[in-house]
Amino acid sequence: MTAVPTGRNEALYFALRNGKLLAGLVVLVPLLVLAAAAPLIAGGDPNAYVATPASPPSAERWFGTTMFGQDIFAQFVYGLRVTFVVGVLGGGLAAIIGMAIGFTAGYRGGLVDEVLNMLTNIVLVLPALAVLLIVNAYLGVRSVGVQALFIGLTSWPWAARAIRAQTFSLRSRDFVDLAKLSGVRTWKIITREIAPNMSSYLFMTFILLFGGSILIAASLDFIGLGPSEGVSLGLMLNNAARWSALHLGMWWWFIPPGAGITAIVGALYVMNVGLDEVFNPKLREL
Amino acid sequence: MTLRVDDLRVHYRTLRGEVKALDGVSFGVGDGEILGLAGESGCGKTTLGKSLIRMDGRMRLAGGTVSLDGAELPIGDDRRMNPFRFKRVSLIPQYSMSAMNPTRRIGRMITELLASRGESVDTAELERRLDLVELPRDILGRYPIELSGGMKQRMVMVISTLLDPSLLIADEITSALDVSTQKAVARTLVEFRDRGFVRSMIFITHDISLTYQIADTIMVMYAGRLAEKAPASVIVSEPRHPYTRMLISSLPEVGVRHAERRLSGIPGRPPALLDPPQGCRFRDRCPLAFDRCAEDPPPIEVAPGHHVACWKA
Amino acid sequence: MRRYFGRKLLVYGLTFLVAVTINWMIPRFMPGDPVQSMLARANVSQPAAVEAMRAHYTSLFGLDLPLWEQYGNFWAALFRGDLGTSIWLFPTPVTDVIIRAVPYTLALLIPSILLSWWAGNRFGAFAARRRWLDNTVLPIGYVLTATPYMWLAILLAWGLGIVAGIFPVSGGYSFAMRPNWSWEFVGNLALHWFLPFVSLFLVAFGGWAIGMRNMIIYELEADYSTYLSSLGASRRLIRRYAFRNAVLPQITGLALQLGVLVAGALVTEIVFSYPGLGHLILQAIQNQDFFLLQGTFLFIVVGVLVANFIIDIVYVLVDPRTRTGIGGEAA
Amino acid sequence: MMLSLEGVTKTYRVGAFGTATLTAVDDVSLDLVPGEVVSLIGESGSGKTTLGRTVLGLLTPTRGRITLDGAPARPGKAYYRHVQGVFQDPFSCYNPVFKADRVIKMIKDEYFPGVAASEWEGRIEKSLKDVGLDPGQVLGRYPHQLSGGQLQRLLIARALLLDLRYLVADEITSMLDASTRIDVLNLLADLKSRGLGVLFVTHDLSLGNYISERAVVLYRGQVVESGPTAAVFGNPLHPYTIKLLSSVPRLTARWDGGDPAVPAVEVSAGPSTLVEEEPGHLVRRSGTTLTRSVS
Repeated sequence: MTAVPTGRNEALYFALRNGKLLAGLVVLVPLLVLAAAAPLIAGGDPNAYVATPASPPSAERWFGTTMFGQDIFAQFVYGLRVTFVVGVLGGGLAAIIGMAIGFTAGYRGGLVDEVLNMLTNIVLVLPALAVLLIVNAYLGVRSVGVQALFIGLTSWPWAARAIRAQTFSLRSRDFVDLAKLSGVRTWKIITREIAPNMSSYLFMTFILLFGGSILIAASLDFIGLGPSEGVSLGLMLNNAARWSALHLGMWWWFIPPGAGITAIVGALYVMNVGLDEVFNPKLREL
Repeated sequence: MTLRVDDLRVHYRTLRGEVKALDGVSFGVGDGEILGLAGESGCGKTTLGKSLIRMDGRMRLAGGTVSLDGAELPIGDDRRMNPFRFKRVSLIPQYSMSAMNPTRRIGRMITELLASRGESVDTAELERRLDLVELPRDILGRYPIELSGGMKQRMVMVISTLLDPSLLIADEITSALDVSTQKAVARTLVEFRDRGFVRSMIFITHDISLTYQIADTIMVMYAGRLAEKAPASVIVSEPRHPYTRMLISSLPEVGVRHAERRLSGIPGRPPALLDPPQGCRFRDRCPLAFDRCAEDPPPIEVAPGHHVACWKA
Repeated sequence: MRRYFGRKLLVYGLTFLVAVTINWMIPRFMPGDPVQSMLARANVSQPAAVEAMRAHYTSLFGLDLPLWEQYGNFWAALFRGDLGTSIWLFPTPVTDVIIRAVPYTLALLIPSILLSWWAGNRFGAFAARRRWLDNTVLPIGYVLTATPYMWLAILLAWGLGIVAGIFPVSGGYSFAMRPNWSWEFVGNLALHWFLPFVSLFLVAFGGWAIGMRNMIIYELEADYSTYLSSLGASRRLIRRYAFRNAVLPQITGLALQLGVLVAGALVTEIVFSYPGLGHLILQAIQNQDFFLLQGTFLFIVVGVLVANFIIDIVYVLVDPRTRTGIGGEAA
Repeated sequence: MMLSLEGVTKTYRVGAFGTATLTAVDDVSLDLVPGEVVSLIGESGSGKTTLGRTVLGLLTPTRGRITLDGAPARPGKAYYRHVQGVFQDPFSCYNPVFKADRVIKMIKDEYFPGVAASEWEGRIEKSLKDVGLDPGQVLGRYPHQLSGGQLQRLLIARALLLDLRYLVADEITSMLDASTRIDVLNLLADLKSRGLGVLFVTHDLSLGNYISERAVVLYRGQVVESGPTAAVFGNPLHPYTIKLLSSVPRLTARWDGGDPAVPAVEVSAGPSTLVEEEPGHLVRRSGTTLTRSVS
């Protein structure tokens, strides 16, 4: 039996030995590197017409070309970039809103809770994609940032609900009372006493929101309501479908973008389970 | 002798190694006897109770034998143990408040539970027992959420003893109760024994005063081992083990005032059981400790029925 | 219980109000004169259609009317069932267009949701605590839930449709056929229905299986399970109880997932050119048919709300705790 | 400096839309003076914990008032400088993700930001010594590495860093083992002799009896009996107190020696008042009869 460190190192110790977490990272990190290095790998404009149209993957064009002669690999790596950005911004914004509402409702309780809970429930039952369809169709979305903004504004409710429930149970713990007896102010109690206790939970919430944002963005792009500029994995699928890649048998056009999304989101989900095991001693396998 | 436990060793698997929660415990429980199992947190009393009916996934039988009514209890083998459970050994758990399936009517749950053990419900007997613990008969048509805490507690007591087991294990069942309810529950247990619903009983609690009220014999455990076992009145009036003595003298009885008589506790903490020290485990905290305590003191019968594991006893 | 449903209905009512208000308000955020910019964006060739649009928008935005009156008019039109006239299929009313498409969407959604929920729960419960199954099912489940609906749809269409040639990949029925009640037509419908259904089913299935697996492990560790095991109850009985209790949060989960499932159905329909609401949305966007888009939006919202309410009712029927606890009849 | 409660009442709204009310604490008046332990005794549902939390300002009384030295008590640094609390579950009082001594650091940050580190260390050392803790054993450790008794002492040490006058001790020994809880009780008694006033909230009559000068018995939110501890325990007059005392398991007598004839505890729906039966010994009697039936 090897020695198990105590305290905070414990989490790291188990993280490094958690197969699910590591497997998720093994998939995610290379994609992240690829996305970060997109300009270096794929040159300037992913939409440039650079080669023979509709050619299958080759040593030169790894993922082949579109029927207009755009390099699919270049589109893919630039698309990954957009996907990560949408995930971080959309998921991040949703997490921030979810935390603000969840912490406030859970900690304050009473009427504040009632009102916020009502708001949460309303946004929760509103089908997010349908709302985004209307908003995007009318207002037009030019940039990834705006798309992420709208996604963030519609996808926070379940996070708020979950954080509220957690806060609610932590709020009645004695250490919160003790902080009050020490004269600590409310916001400081929330940020310094309650939030650290659920930091792993918050992180996992963010991961799920991150994955969710990517999926919603992909759907919007696919429908044709994505950012009008640039390239994204969803937009690649949209183009492939619109220009009948399916019927033309150009499988190299529609497989990479979908596989990219699945890999990112799947890796995030599996990491989430792994993290759960790392932070929750009950789930650790013996 | 209903129950015979010999040199029982049960370990907990943890990430840091095996915790020797029970490290060689031997004792017996006679016909019709209520054995009070007392000790402080971590002494192994709950582990002992669990071992006798169902070990959880982290527990491992490291040695020793248990026999009930002359037959060996296969406590280390979950599957082979199953036929004995409920019929021969039964349990009233600590968690009576949540022991019943929340989405089944109680009567139906009992029927299904018994059916899965190849038994059928003797409705007349069940109702008699409900009457005895003062539960309304229509409780069988209710869901657990409709019961008060005290009612759930009594209902679980009735369910657990429905098949008249030879041995009942009651694990800290009164610790969450108010004193008046606690008294009623404890008395009901005695009544169950008197009426033959259970033959003998192990009553596990951290409260020696409460054990003394209903137990025939009290066994005090310390750090995974037996410290002292004797008839209840003997434990209370003439304890021989220094731990028992110090424990009892640290209890403020009604009538004892700080201003008049300052009681004192036992300094120190029990040893960690991951790697327990050699010899007597109470040695570090014991005012009487001497060289010999570096050797394990075996439990010795100092008087009929009075076992003490101490060189000075 | 009355209070429980009262609250739910209040939330749903407010949600509907919010949805209608969004529908009314969003066009106002368009830069410039909404009527002009709307007309400018709509690439409509028929002059009649342009006139219809102008008339509708003018009444909608009623530039000279005070805001609250415009808002009132909007609601009044809604209650008359008037969602405007479709530009794409001019001069069919939007309501008619939608009603024609709804059966297709429901035919995809209802079976795929119910079957994936049922099968996913069964399978998740079966896999839990069986080591090798758990280790294979879980990763597959995660990959499935992470798959974008449209991508799985494309893959299925390509593999089973284009390459293998077993299933048609476009439309609700063959172009050569006219809708009638012959076996041949129904068979043709089913053939076209199958792939989009399977695609929806699979993605949702993964999610339910994982959810159930986690829930049932939790239930198997609950006190009542431990108590039953201590009394030697059969594994079957314990699993049955655990399953039943684990299903309850899955019902709530179904309500939470409705929006995602509907979104999945929309994009899947687009892939297969399946003539449901998703297809309408695509057409509406491509033809700048804003009335149709708004009408579809309202329909989806109402559908989701109704489904939520049905789930609420089912939940109360299934979980005795809601009946006793909320009814305040506890002894 | 006196801490006094006048007619403190706490009601909760329950049921649909708060139509029903639940009175957790009903018109309790009580004075705490320095150098005295008052035990507040009751079973679950008696309102003892609600009352304790109200005194600490963690709950606002629905009616009545709490004053410290004549000034109304308001939750805030000024009040908490003199009035502090220790709770039942020592493990719940510590934020599990931080080290245990954070409770002390919080006091420094909020009350003594200007005190030099070296001087502060000296104060910590002194206060730990006062509660019988070895600084080396508790500082820099995580809560789960300490015992329940150590954690409770550390909380008391934390309170002693302030200009502490009153301590609300809410069931502080009920999660501790018998062999260590008596030391925590003795510690309270020692602090009392140094002029601290303690409100000792407990369900355990023997503990209340052991350390307190005065005892207050609560039943369903109302004071049913109060007075000098010796009087309340030696000559209980209210049927509820009598029943409670007879239910306590003792090591000197077994229950089966037979119960004293315990009169049923009447759930007084009608008006009742506290009547002074002996000097300082108050007993709740229903308004109509003033008979001294039980003795």
